[in-house]
Parts: sequence; structure tokens; C-alpha cells
Amino acid sequence: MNRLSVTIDGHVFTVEIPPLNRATNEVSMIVDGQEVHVLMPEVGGPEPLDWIIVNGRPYELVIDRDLHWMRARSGLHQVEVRDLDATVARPASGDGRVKAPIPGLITRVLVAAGDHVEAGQPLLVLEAMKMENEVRAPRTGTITHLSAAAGQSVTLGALLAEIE
Amino acid sequence: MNRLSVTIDGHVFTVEIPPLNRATNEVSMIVDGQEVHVLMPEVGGPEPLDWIIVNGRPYELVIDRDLHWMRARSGLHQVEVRDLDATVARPASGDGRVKAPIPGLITRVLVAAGDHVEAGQPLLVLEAMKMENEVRAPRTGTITHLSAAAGQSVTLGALLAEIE
Amino acid sequence: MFQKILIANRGEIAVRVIRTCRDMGIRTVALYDDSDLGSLHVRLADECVRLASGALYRDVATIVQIARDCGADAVHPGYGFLSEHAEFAHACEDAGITFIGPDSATLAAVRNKIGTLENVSAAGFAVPRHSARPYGESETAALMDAAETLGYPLVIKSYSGGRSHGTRLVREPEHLAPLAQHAHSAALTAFGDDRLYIEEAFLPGRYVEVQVLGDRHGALVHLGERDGSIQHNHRKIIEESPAPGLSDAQRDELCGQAVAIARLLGCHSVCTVEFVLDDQGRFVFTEVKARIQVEHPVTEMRTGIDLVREQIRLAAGEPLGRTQDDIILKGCAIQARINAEDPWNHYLPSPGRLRRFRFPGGPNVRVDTYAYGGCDIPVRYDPLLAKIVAWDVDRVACLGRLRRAIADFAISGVQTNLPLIQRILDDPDFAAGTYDSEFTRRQLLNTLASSGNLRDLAVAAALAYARRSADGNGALPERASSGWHRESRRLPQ
Amino acid sequence: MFQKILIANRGEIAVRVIRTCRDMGIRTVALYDDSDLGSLHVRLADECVRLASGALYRDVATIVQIARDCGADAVHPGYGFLSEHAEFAHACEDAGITFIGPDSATLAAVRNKIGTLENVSAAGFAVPRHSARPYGESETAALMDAAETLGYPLVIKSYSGGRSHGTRLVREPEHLAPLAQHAHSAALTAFGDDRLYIEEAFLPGRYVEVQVLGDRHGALVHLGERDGSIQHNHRKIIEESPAPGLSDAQRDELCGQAVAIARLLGCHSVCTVEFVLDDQGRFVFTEVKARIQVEHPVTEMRTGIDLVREQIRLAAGEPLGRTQDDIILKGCAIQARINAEDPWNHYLPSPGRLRRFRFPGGPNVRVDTYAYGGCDIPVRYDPLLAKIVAWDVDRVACLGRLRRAIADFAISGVQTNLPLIQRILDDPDFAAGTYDSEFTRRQLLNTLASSGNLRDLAVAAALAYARRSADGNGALPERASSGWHRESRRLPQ
Repeated sequence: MNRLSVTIDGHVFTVEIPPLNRATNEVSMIVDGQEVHVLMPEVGGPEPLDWIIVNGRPYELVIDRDLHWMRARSGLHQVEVRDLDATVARPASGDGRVKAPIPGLITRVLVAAGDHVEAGQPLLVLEAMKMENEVRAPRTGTITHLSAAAGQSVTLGALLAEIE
Repeated sequence: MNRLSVTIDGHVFTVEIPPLNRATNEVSMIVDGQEVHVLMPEVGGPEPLDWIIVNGRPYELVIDRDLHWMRARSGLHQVEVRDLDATVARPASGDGRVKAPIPGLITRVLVAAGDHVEAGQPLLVLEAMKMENEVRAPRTGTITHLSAAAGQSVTLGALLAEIE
Repeated sequence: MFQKILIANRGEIAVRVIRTCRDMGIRTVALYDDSDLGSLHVRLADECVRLASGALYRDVATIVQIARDCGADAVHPGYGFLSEHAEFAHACEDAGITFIGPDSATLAAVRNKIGTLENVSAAGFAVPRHSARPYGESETAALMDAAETLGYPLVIKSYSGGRSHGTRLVREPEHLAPLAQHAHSAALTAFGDDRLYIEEAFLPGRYVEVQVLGDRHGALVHLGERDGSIQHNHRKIIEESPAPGLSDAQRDELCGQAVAIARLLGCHSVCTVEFVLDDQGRFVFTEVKARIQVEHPVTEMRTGIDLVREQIRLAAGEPLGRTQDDIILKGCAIQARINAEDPWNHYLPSPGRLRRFRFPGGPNVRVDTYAYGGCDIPVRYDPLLAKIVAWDVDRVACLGRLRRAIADFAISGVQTNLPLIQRILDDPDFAAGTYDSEFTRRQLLNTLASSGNLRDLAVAAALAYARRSADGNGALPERASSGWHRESRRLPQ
Repeated sequence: MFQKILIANRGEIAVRVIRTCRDMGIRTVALYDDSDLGSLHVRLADECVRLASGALYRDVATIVQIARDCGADAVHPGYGFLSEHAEFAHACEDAGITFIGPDSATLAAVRNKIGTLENVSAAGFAVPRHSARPYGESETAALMDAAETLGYPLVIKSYSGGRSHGTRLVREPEHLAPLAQHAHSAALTAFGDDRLYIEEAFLPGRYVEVQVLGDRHGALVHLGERDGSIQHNHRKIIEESPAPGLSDAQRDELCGQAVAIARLLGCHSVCTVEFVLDDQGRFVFTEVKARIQVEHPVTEMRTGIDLVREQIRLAAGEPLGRTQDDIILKGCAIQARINAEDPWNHYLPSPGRLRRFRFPGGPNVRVDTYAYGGCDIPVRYDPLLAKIVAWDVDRVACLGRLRRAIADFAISGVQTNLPLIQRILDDPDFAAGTYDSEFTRRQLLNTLASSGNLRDLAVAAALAYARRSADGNGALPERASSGWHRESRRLPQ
């Protein structure tokens, strides 16, 4: 059994879960000491977890791949999963790299290399879906690298700048 | 260029077509001496040919895998494709094997091994989707093999009988 | 109002009922077996319970027990299965759970189809001549005698259960024995009762029915008629309202008879009174369907009334709350039933995994289904995959809209009767509204494609051939692999 | 009637127009660029033509030439793009092709928004105080002066083009300069004209508009009002009819004013007259939209009238054929706009490939969209992915139905504002119909999940975590790979 701490919209649950593999579609687990029976039907091929039945209650789900939120019939829910058995905490991956959050066209660059920026400060403007979208600084620091230029088309995830 | 004779609902067309591969999505071909421009957009992954644009006219299609019919907006059409360059005709594969056309339950067997049957004669009854479906003889001949029995569940394509 | 409703059904009608329950804020419990776990009704419900017994959706004791266990205060039976099963309604009543439909006594009375015909006849309404009693599979000789007395053509009908499974039209005496054998067997499969009765057939005739709505306090209104004459194997394919070609006087007479008969039989909830219109213009009562019908959306589109909501309200004892004058029948609605079957290959069912499943849309087009892209169409249940309904201000506009909607419905992965429906809708007699129950015996031509289109389709076929060759070893896949007989796949002209 | 219509638009409105054309038996020609070749409008049309020039759907000369080349006898412009472009309408007229909308002279007149305000004011109707002329990007000082004279709060609007792209609400003087800069730039992007004008803002206010329908022979009727006060960044999210909380007298006054103003401005075809309802209960005219609106289905659901069909009929010179008394406004309809965007991350657009895309259904639920499972949502165009409209006999029932439909709409592959819409629909003020244009400034709480549901969702999250670990190397994918900033994805309470 693997023990996880799962937080949904601020409510914390402790989940004990047996080892799984892709073929598993029925499993019993312990949530806050109570046994829970789960069915995970596979429908239409190897999709991400798309719906489950928990103790006879069906849920259709969209779960983001970073496991930070999920959408259910009841709306969007904030998620956090922590492995209670992990001896080493996962490194905080909040580095200062600024990547293109969507593909689009850079219409304006509002900072220069070497500038000091505050977390949340607009760095550049990216046009997509007929809207101008500000890309903001993920942290406070100095722009050590700036590869974005006005007029440039960028793909999803392209490195735009780095802040240290 | 490969030359094909294509019959649609009894109308015969001669089509000259260049070599293709999966990556081809734009192609020019000659139909009855006239050039035709075709676009085959790839949508949503490596599906069978699902829609094409012929000289600016879009068609959504469902084409059966044996290439005997296709469904378009205009309905169901009968199809026959013959390779005019093939030196050897494909052997007629109309053998006498009777396979389960759908998965289901055999409720009755109407013939016995050794019986003479006429093409189109009911051989057995297969229950599926709340209906009883007669499976008929594909040709006239003698039942040389009969593996179907009443009460038996069969999967798609299971061999039920052979006629020679 | 109810807090939680168990839906004792599956498929599109279970989805339909769950949707209205949710609209009303009522919790729902779905049932499933291993083969339809992936159907939409399970995904949309608040709770779901697996059926494991052999009788599945027909298992009275198990389903009542599930309703008790999950705390449901009502059960919606849908159509088919236990929807007109007096014993089931009675078991629900005994368990203190509301059966959403007429009470068990009414169900028991209308289930006695011969008794009902006699009641209605005694009240002065026309009914078909019929056998005086039902016959089991072992009573072939007696059935033959009864048929001899009745004359031909005649209709064989199952004595229990309303849906088409046991129904057979017999045109000539020599067909009676084999058709009766099939009908006994089909009735046993569908309803657990092999008994059949026979009834005078009207050829050509038209099948018209009237939707009625009644409360437990005696109020009763009709919501107009529907025409369901376009059938194959006694299954309706197309239904529409109003029935084309009736005069106002005929329509008034029809609906008036329906209300009187419904009152006579003690119908309340949502019921349908069925008639044949014979070639003399006479309406002949045949049956009452004491449950929601497959074709109820046609009436919903014309009236703006949610029939499932009414059914739930009325079952909860609420008053009808409307008089006949409040019912406004507007425009024209036509429904087509999309079945997973191959009309060009003996209507062979076509279960399997849906690949593409894209609805038609636009104003006043509705699709009811339990399916979605990627789901499996189970082999165990009936082939009804989806219903498309179109509404418009008049029949010409409505037909234009339905034709377009059918052409836009993109389904791949299983075979459907969509192309057959296209041919029906394009037939001049259908377009003129002058069809009758003999309509589907005719040859239906494909009139939609121009020769330019055929040339383009030849291009598509050539490409499909070339791509296959490019992919593999240059050969077409072996025909046997698809399981179809080439001989039977010839398209009718 | 027309034989072939070129649809000079894309997305859901192009699909909408194609559907009605097909219902009417009119052939259609679609346009596409390389990024929206996969959209539904291309698949559904009879013909399609690729746009290659930089201006794409705004390229007047190219589109008129395409219309000539394909033999179209009419052009439908949809909304946005060239729909209110007088020069385009004029070029069509010159080419002998019918522009489906008002004539170019009327378009030119209403495009002069300041002149229109003055006309309407001169006729005795209330209009907002406004700047006497528009200002280009280089005229910041003059704009500041005009704002000083007008006072705050005020609204910046683009001088050309009706949609929200150039609109900004300015609450405080210090925000004027940066907001004007954005608005200039957005107006230039959207309409090719950076000029802006300013107008008195009414806070709190309600945005109400009246649908009118007029023929080329002087007949003019209204089809009731719509409320579009729930907006974000001046884009409507929810629209409904009737506008909640109006008295019958107010509604009569509103619709009467709208008809009078439409007549004054020479509107025919399908037009909308827009007002602000201020906190004194006064209707203040703001603009006329001389084209089909995104929210037109709301009116279609209440009236049963296909507005696109009317627009085509009227453009063909047919008479309106109905009087005000023929228009019956029935029940309540509410529409929600589903955008491919992330409301929890600065409304960042979310292009990409759709995976699951399953419509809600049931009676009186309609979905308009250009998308389908497996298609790509292009990055170039606006984020409107789909519209859901529900109708029912009253607002309470309609809201129940829309809530359910939103919860049932299964979309994966791109982010959408569905969860935001759920929160709006669940807000007590929205449910009571007492909202105003300040509504979206408030915090919206998630009230749908019970604690039992949260526990079940925790189970789902644990399973998703465990399955990922089982699949790969035990680590979660690197957050940067998704391209989102974790910091900005915090959910609002």
C-alpha cells in the first residue's frame, strides 16, 4: 500500500492505495480509515483516467496532467497530491524560466535583459485567439536571458526569458 | 501512375493515380482524362480516409474496409475498384466458409453436416440485439463441416460451417 | 416531489429520464450489466448498480430490492422491459415506492389485450376482429383454426408486452405456421410469454396514435396524434405529428375517441391510444400503450411539454394543471430512429465500438442517444442507437431540416440505417405525405447523388484503395475478415 | 430564392448559416485558412475555398472575387469580420451579389456611431453623453481632454466594428491612458481602425437589447428583448430572454423604443437595438448591431423563428409576412458561451486538439459549435468554442435545465470556461435574476460539491497519481512541459 495525502479544495484526505498497473480496473483502497471500492472502466482505448465509479457513484473527470486541478460535474476543483512514503521531497520545480503558455505572436516586449522584475509584472504581450495576453513574471528577480522579440511567432512552451 | 477502374453505383470511371504514402495529403490525379485536385486533411490522428476535398468539394466519408461500399452525405454507394495494371487477377475469394457475421447466441441450427443446401438457404439462427438473425448459405453445395450448435455463443468471424 | 428515482431501464430512454430528473433536481440511480457499463446512462447518473442475474433489466425482485437499498422513492420503467408489467408495478407499490406510470390494476387490465378490445368495442368504438383467446406455442392447430375463421391478411401479436418483437403480418395462409413459430419464439425471448393472439389486418392502412396525459384526479387531455406507418418488421422507423393528410374533422374525431377510450380504460400518467386508419377512413382502436413511447419527442417538439417531467409530476400526485385549451400544437415534427443494423444485409444488427459520432445541430434539431464516440454498442440489446427529431413551422420545412440533419449525422464504427432513412425521406410519396403501411415494401431509389458527385466518390474510392496498398502488402484485406457475405451486401436499386 | 450562398465567415456562425441554407435547399460555399481547414464549416459545405492572403476573412476584394468565381448569388457575412462593413456590402452590390444584411448605405450610416447617437437623440430618445468625435492612437491628449469633460466612469469604444475588442470600461482617470492604449491596439487588430470614442458609463447598469426583423418594404417587428449584462472584458458570457425583473410596462416601452429607433435608422433584415438600463430605470440607446448576433438562438428558442432563414428570405426581397401580433414569445431561454480559455489563469486562450467533445442533450437544449472530437481549435481566432442554449416554460425550469446541460457537456483536450459558467449559474443573485453589469466583479463560490463528493474526488486524484507512477518513472511530468505558470493557476475562492 502506498500512502498519499490528497487535498481537494482545501479538504485533506489520507488515501492508502495498492500497487496499480494499466490493466487494473477494479481496486479497493482506504480513505481516512474507510474502505472504498473503485471501478475504472476502460472506454475507447488508452485514455487518461476519464471516469471512475467510487462506491457506486460515477464521476466523469478531466484531470490536468500536472494533477493540480480536476473538472467534475460539480465544477473545477483544486488538487494536491503528496506521497507520504517518499523519503525525499520532490524538488520544487519553480524555476525562473518563462515559457510560452500558448502558441501565438509576440506583439510587444515590455522588459529588457538585465531588468529587475517583480513577481506578476507583465513581461511581454502574446497575441492569440484575437486577444492580447500578458505573460507575467513567475517570480521576483533579474532577467538573465531574453529570447523573445516583437513580431516573432512562438510555439507552446518556447523559452521566452529566464529570471534569477 | 497506377490505373484503376472504379465503379460507383454502376457508373464506371478510369482513375490514374500517382504513388502515395501515408504522409501524402495533396495529390493530383486523372479521372477519365481530366485532372482532378484532391486534398486529404489529416484530422485527429491516423484514421482511415475520413474526408477529402475534390476540386474544392468536401466529402465526409465512411468507407468499408473491403471497399465494397461507402457512405457520403448523398447516402450509401456501391463501390468496386479494379487495378487495371495488375497482370494477375486477384483470386475470387468467394469460398464456402460460413463465418459468424456478428457476435451472438446460436438459437437454432437448421441443417446437418452432409446436407445439400441452395445459395441463400437459412443455415442457422443467431440471436443478437434482441433479434433473431438467419445466417444463410453463401453458395450452393454440400455442408462438409458444421461446428455450430444451438445454445453456443459465438464471436465475430467464428467459423460456423463450410460448404463445398 | 421525489428525492431519488431509480431508472429501471437502459439505453436512450434511461438517458432521457435521467436528464429530466436532473433538470428537476431529483437524484438518479442507473442500472447496468457488464455489457453496457460504458453507456451514457451510467455516466450521467448520481449512482449506479450492477445487474448480475440472468434476467437483468427484467428481474422484478432484484430491481425492487435495489430500489429499496438505494433509498429511491420512485422507479421510472422507461419503455419495454418492465414498463407495462403489472406485477412489477404492484411490487413497487407494496414496497412503498412509486411506480412512475399507471397503477398496477390499470396495467393488469390493459395487459389483457383481448379483454381491452372487448371493453372498447362494447363502448361503441371500432376494433379489429380478433381471436377470442391467446394461443401458446403448443396450440398450433387451434391457432390455425382461429386464423381460418378470421381470414387473411391478419396480424399475429404477442399477448404480453407491447413492443414489436412478437408482431408478424401474415398475408397468406401458407405463411401462418412459420411466422407464428418465429413470433412465439420472439415473444418468449422478449417478454417471457410465448402466447400470441391474432387480429384482422388492414392493408393498406395507417398507424396513427394519440398521446394522452392524465392525472390521478380525473383530468385528461390529448396532445395530438402521431403517424407511425413507416415500419420495417413492425418496428416504426419514422414518426411524425401531425399525421399528414387528415382533415380537421378526422383529427378531432381521432383525438376525441382517444380521450374517451383512455377515460374508459382508466388511463392516467402518460399513455398512448393506438389506432389503424383503414382505407375507408375509419379509425379502428388496436391497443393502449401505458408508458412513455420511443416517439414521444415528436409530441414534445410540437407542444413544448416535457412528457417525462409530466409523468414524474403526475406520478407524484400533482394535478395536470392544464386544460385542453392550454395545449397548443404548433408546426410539424418528424423523428427518425437510427438503428445499429445493416438494411442492405437482412437488417443484420451491427454491434461494435463507435468511432466517429457527431451530432447534427442547428435550431430545432434534437438527438436522443445513449452512445458517444468511443463507446461500445452492446450485442445483447435492441439496435436503437439514436433518435433524431426535427421541428419546423410546416411539414415541407421540417422535412428539409430532417433530411439535412440525417445527412450531417456522422457515425462510423458500426453500420446504421441512416442511408435507408435518407431514401425514405427522399421518396416522393413520403414527401407528399401520401404513404401508408405498405410503403416500405417498395423499392427506394438513391436520388441524392449527381453524376459529378459520383465522379468525386470514384476519386475517393481510388484513394482509399491506393492508401491501403501503400500501407500494406498491396492486397485488399480478406473479405471473410469482416464477417459479411458479399452476396448479401448487394444494394437494392 | 438564392441558389448558392458564400459564407464569408468561419466558426460556429458559419456552421449555423450553412445548416439553414441546407434546410432551405441552397448550396453553400465555405472559406478556410490553413489553420481552420479542419473546422466543421468546411466539412458541411458543398464547396470550400482556401484563403491565402494576410487579411483572410477580412479581405474584401478576394472574398468578392471568390463569390464571383464560384457563382454565388448571395454572401452571408455572419457576425464580426465584414458583417457590418459598408464597403464590403457595397462591393457585393456592385458585383450583382446580394449582401445578406442591410444595404451598404444603412451600414455606412450606423457605422458612424457618433452620428447615430446624435440622430437618435434628436428624435427624442435618451443616449449616453459621448465625445463629439473619435480619436486615433496619436491623439491621446485630445482624448484625455474629452474624458475630463465627460467625467468618470466612462466607456472607451472602437469607432469601427461592433464586437467587444476595442471596448474598455474606465472607472478612474489614472486608468484612461493605459486602457486607451490597449483599446487602440485591440481595435486595430480586430477592425483595422485604431480610432476610439468615449461614452458615459452607467454603473451599475444592465445591458438589454431588442431583436428586430424588417423587410425591404417597410414592415418591422420586434422579437422581444435579451439581457446580456453578464460580461467579462465586455464580452457577454450569458444571455437570456426575457430580461429578468422588467415590468410589462418597461418591456413594452423598451420594445416600442427599439422599433421606433430601428425605423428611424432605416434598419431592415435582422438587427439588434442595444440599450443600457440605468439604475433609475431609464433605457438609454447605445448602438445598433446590423447583423445576426452571437446570442440570436435565445430569441429563436422563444419564438420558434429561424432568424437566419428570415435573414436570407428578407435579403431575397421576400416580405416579412408576419405582424407583431403573430409573434408569440414563449417561456424563457438562456444561452451560455463556452470559450476555449482558462478563467483561472487570466483568461488565457486554450487552443489545441479536442479529445472528448460530447454534447448535452434532451428536450430544448441546443448546442451551436464548429468543433468536434479530434479537431483542432485554432490559435488565430476568437475563443468562442460553442454556445449552449436551454429553453423551458419559465426561468426556474430553464435554469435547472441549463445547469444540467453545462454539467453534462464533456470537453477534454482544451481548457474551457465551463466551470466559471457553473459558478455564475449557481450564484444566488443570478438565480434570482437580480444581477447587473457589476456581477462578474464579485467572488463566485463553488457550491456544487458535497463533502462526500470531495472524498470521492480525492480517490480519483490518488488513482490518477498512482496510474502515472505506474506508467512512467514514478515522477510527475515536469510542470514546465504544460506551459502554465503554477502561480497563476490558483483557483479563486
